Amino acid sequence: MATWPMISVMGGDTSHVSCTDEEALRIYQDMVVLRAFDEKTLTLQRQGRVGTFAPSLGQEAAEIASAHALEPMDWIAPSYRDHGALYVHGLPLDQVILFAMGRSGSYAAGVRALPSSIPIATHLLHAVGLAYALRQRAEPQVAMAYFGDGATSEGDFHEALNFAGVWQVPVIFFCQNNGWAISTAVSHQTHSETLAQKAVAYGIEGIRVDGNDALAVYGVVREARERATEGGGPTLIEAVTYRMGPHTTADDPTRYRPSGELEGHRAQDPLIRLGQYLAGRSILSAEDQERMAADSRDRINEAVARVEAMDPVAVEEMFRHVYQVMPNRLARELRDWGAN
Amino acid sequence: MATWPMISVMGGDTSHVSCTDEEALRIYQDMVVLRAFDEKTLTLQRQGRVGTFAPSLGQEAAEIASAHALEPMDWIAPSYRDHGALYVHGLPLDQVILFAMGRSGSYAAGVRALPSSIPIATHLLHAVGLAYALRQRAEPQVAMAYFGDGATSEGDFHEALNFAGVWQVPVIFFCQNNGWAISTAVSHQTHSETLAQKAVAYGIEGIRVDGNDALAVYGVVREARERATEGGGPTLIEAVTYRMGPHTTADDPTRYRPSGELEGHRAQDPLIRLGQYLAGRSILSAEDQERMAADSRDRINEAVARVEAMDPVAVEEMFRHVYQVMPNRLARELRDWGAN
Amino acid sequence: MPEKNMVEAIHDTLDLLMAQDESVVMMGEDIGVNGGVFRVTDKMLSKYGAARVIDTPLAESAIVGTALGMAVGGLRPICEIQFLGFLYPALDQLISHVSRIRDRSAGHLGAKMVVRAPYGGGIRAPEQHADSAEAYLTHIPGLKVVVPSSAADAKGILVSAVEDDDPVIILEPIRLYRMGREQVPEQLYRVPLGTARIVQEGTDISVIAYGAMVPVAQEAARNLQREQGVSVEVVDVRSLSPLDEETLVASVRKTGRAVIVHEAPLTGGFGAEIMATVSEQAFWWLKAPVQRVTGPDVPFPPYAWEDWYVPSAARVQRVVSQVMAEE
Amino acid sequence: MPEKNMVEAIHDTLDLLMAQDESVVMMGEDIGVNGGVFRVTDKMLSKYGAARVIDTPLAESAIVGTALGMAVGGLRPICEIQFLGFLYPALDQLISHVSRIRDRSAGHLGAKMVVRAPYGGGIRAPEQHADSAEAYLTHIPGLKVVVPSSAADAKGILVSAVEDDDPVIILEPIRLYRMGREQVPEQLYRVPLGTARIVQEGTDISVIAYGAMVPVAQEAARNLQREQGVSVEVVDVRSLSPLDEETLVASVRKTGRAVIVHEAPLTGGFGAEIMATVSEQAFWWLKAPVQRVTGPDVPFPPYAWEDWYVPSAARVQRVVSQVMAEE
Ligand SMILES: Cc1ncc(C[n+]2csc(CCOP(=O)(O)OP(=O)(O)O)c2C)c(N)n1
Ligand SMILES: Cc1ncc(C[n+]2csc(CCOP(=O)(O)OP(=O)(O)O)c2C)c(N)n1
Ligand SMILES: [Mg+2]
Ligand SMILES: [Mg+2]
Repeated sequence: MATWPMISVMGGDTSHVSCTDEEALRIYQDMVVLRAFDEKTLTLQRQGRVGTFAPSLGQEAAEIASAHALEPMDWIAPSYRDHGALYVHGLPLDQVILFAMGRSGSYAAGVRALPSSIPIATHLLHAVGLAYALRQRAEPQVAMAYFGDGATSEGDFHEALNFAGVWQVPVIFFCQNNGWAISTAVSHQTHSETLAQKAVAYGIEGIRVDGNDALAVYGVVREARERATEGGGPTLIEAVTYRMGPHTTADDPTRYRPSGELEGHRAQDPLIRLGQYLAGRSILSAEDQERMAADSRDRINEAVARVEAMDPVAVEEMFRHVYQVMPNRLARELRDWGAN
Repeated sequence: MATWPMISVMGGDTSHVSCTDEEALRIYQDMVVLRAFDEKTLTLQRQGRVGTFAPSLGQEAAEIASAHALEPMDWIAPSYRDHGALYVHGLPLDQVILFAMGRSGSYAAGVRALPSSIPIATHLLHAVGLAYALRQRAEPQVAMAYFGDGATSEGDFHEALNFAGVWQVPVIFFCQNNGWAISTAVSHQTHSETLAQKAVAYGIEGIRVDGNDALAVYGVVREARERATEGGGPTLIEAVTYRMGPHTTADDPTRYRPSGELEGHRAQDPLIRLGQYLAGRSILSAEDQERMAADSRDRINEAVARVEAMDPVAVEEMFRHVYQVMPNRLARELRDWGAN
Repeated sequence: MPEKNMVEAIHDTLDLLMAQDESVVMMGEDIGVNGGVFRVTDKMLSKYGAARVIDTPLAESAIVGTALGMAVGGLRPICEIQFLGFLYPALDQLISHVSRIRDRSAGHLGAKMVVRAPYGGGIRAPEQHADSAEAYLTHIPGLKVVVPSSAADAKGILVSAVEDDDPVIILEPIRLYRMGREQVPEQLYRVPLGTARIVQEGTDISVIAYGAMVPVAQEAARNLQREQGVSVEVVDVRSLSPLDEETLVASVRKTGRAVIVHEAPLTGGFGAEIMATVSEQAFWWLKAPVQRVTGPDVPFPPYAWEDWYVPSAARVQRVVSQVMAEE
Repeated sequence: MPEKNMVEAIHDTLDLLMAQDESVVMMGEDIGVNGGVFRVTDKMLSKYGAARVIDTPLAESAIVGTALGMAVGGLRPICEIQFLGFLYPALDQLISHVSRIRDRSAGHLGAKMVVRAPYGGGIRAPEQHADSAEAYLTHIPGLKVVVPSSAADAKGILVSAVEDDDPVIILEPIRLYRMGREQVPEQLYRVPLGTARIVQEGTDISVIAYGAMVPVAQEAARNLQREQGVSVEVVDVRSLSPLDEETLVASVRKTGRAVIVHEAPLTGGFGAEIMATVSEQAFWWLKAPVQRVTGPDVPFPPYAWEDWYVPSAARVQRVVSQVMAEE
């Protein structure tokens, strides 16, 4: 049986689609924004200013570089943890904060992204359907689904990859293997050695990539995208990364994370790695890094201020969008609620 | 990537667990019964004496030899087409006829078999759970699920194989790839070249066998059984066979089967192949064959006569077994129905 | 006007919809070369090609889930679930996504898709081929649930469903598929979703039914009129969600009595909602308690018991007589 | 007698059941080393080992489906579904198999298994973590559905459920998990499935509720008594299926008025069944139409709207007052 080698690029492999220095810098910048955003939101949560929230700490390369490899008219189907990708794809940070405040879906007009999916793996099917529609309407784009290692156990994962294989539609399954599904280690999730090899079951391409190597992630997603748009069919990408924070703000990883594991991963912090790489190429100075971090914090604080200054929610909004045209009974319920 | 060679034994491969001549003869005999049973039941259906029915025509080797490889205390989880395996495992033919008459489940006390499952692939999970219970209770047996090529597309197939892999329980997934899921060819069911390779996704053993070679089927199931009882974990077996009849009596295969396809498979008729093999070993004469066929027909006719002489169903039976103890409301409904 | 049975009416309507709008696609198990197990999509594959008449792999969650993606991507998928009893793996997609995507996206995205599924007893099919699962569906806000009881309605409902901006599931009563022919206009027309139909007017009691129970109610009504002089108003609910409360309540206010008929088990069946609605809104007009005639609280049985299970005209008559006798 | 909250009561009961019967096993996502996201199974893994406290892969259909196999094989599985809103992928197993295996095997096999799932609003959780899905479950013949509203009942119901020969799903109201402590006897005791509980007697009107709506009904009852002198009988349904019709109907016959409270959306909710049942059986005693106070017909909203969505004591009071005013 073939093995699934882990692709990494920062180490010097030049056989993959490469990322220009400008692109790499933009990726770095967005990774800084995501890190700052997650840190801010964790603070807000502790202060009771937002609700349960799933940070991407440690997964910034996978999250951000993958989204940079897409084109604006591509569709993405994100999970609850993918605000980084949504942000790169065009979703304003304000919207992400509103989502964390339980005020709104993670959606914005004009951005080709589905609302974040909370039920695990269900949205992979949507990406396959979107890809079918793209091909049927002769739009030369792809659809990409974001999900975790745990999601590979759900039936919908299987059905999505199988349909995609049969249909040969332009879809990319981007799996962030961050080692954990809440408290379940990936070794308890499946008996297969890698997640990438699951592609064999569907006769599609399976790729394993160092998910903390932003350039490698960028490269393999670009390649999958090219293959897809040229009719080469779907790709399953396993981006091997690590969740350095809690599953969500409601989670306490000290209950289950073996001691020392987190520390062992610190050296792989994707932000540090890309920063060093760019510094090595003399296109990122220490001052640049500080400025970017400060700028990010400012932008995020402004977004928080904007959102916190908004009017409180109105009860009517709970009823308005369930149907395109509100049925009589629901309209009566709304009248009754308003009277409450 | 590894390829999945098709194991066959009748051709002379001696590397697999072999079947004694006596066992082979018993397998042949039961294959004759199954063929006769299906032919009889198809006639009964045309006469309106039984309802919709799924014959195993062409799949007798896979169906019968696999069941012969099991032990009586093993569990089987069959689909609607597996009356052959049920029969070998101990289910009286009367019961199968009652099932086809819409009078009863395909179950008999003391036989370690679940009732035939109609919703595709759902019962694979039950086999995994049974295998878990066997191990937990230190019973040195296996559970085996029967299903078709189409079933591999359902989410429950995936979840069952994944749980089995993680748990390393003694379960065998016996897939009869008969080329078709009603009108859908297996090439439209999945983009993978074989079904056996789907085992890679779960890190479990995957075996591809000539499903029309009774000895090969027997051998690989015995081997999987040994592996399982010795703690070697689950096996997915793809038995490549061919459905020579209609999907069910409600189906018209001429609507979708390419012309000539059926004829091409006649030479592979598993009954003829095993008959010739046994004749070649001089343990089955032409008269034996005729006598077996005649005996089978007699036994089946007797079973039909017994069943048709039974009392008609009583309404009370529709209510009796929904709960162990009938709740008040249901008891009231039964009284009302009785009064009707 | 041509006479058609329900299968023909649905087939021809699908054909019209496919012909007039390129974005309409159909998908399901065995709908292509086989034309569907009930032949509703007969010859569509050769007419519209495999890209628009999609024979899917065997996976219901995927059928419904990918259809949602297609709908968001600008197509108008019409899914066929081979039998309603095999919809269950797709309930998650319906509950979690199809019905919620509009709300979740603050109205920006919609699931402009249709699911069709044959359902109910009547053809002595194997186990799990005759389930009535409507009550799982009518409790999903955002999803519309409709049930035609005639060939003509089947056409008008299908057209409305495909044109609707929200997801619609159409339950097609297997027993009525080929039960007889009736006049079905050639051109496209619409039965507005959310409207019930007074099948026959009456003054003494309202019998409220849908799907295959409508002809049963009609038969009971004929017998009751002839044998006991009871004037029955037969109401075809037709749109379970949204429910046409106004028509139902007006009927019961007029007659003062009601019996509800469906095939699904009693407890938690959609009859409970109808009963709750009319019991509340027609309370002061009611002369006797509303009653339900339904399947018993058991799984749909193997077919030897089918005739016991499915409500018959005789059962409806018996319960109507009881209700008429109460004072 | 020790004072416990509901989480503690369930935890300690599971511990007793695991200790006394080797065949009891527990399975679910994150129930092992993490002790479950609500800590209901805290420390069970180290006490009983990984073979009996099974941290499963992430797949609900598999959790319920393999549990059925285990049950047939002689174990007594207790499944935890992390949140009821994630049960949907397992509905097929519940509808098609768990509830039917006894019937399908003519009584030879049974699904002696329990499914537990936290449900409902109240903790400002993300989307789909607060669904009330009971109405999908109460329409499944063969499946029992119970909802505790106190720590003591949670214990007695769990014991009965694990000992029952039929499958039982226990919906555990998240909002009540840690809402306060009450006396819970140490030894094993049983609350018989199929029995409702009169929480407080009253003479003017019956308020029928379950789960987290029971304390809401109690609060409304207190306020109504104090502010308007209305004597409310509060009934905790507790066992949705089988339903204790006798207790419910007797209460409504006594008071002549009823309001039903649940969190799930109105249409097709279990309140419809309760309303249908009492409207039929207490018809001649009713002084006013029965009313329902429920969530609106919308998906459970993001938490900013949660307090609007979930019925409050104020809403119950308003509707009770309206019903009291009708004549
Ligand atoms: C169908 C379903 N079951 C359970 C949950 C609860 N849950 C939320 S996140 C999670 C773990 C997901 O792990 P993984 O797929 O690895 O993604 P990650 O959170 O690590 O990014 C679980 C069990 C859910 N959201 N949906
Ligand atoms: C969940 C589900 N969906 C659809 C069906 C209808 N159906 C019955 S058999 C069948 C094809 C099954 O094909 P396969 O798995 O290859 O088994 P075979 O019939 O060839 O033995 C279908 C679609 C079903 N029984 N269950
Ligand atoms: Mg993960
Ligand atoms: Mg097949």
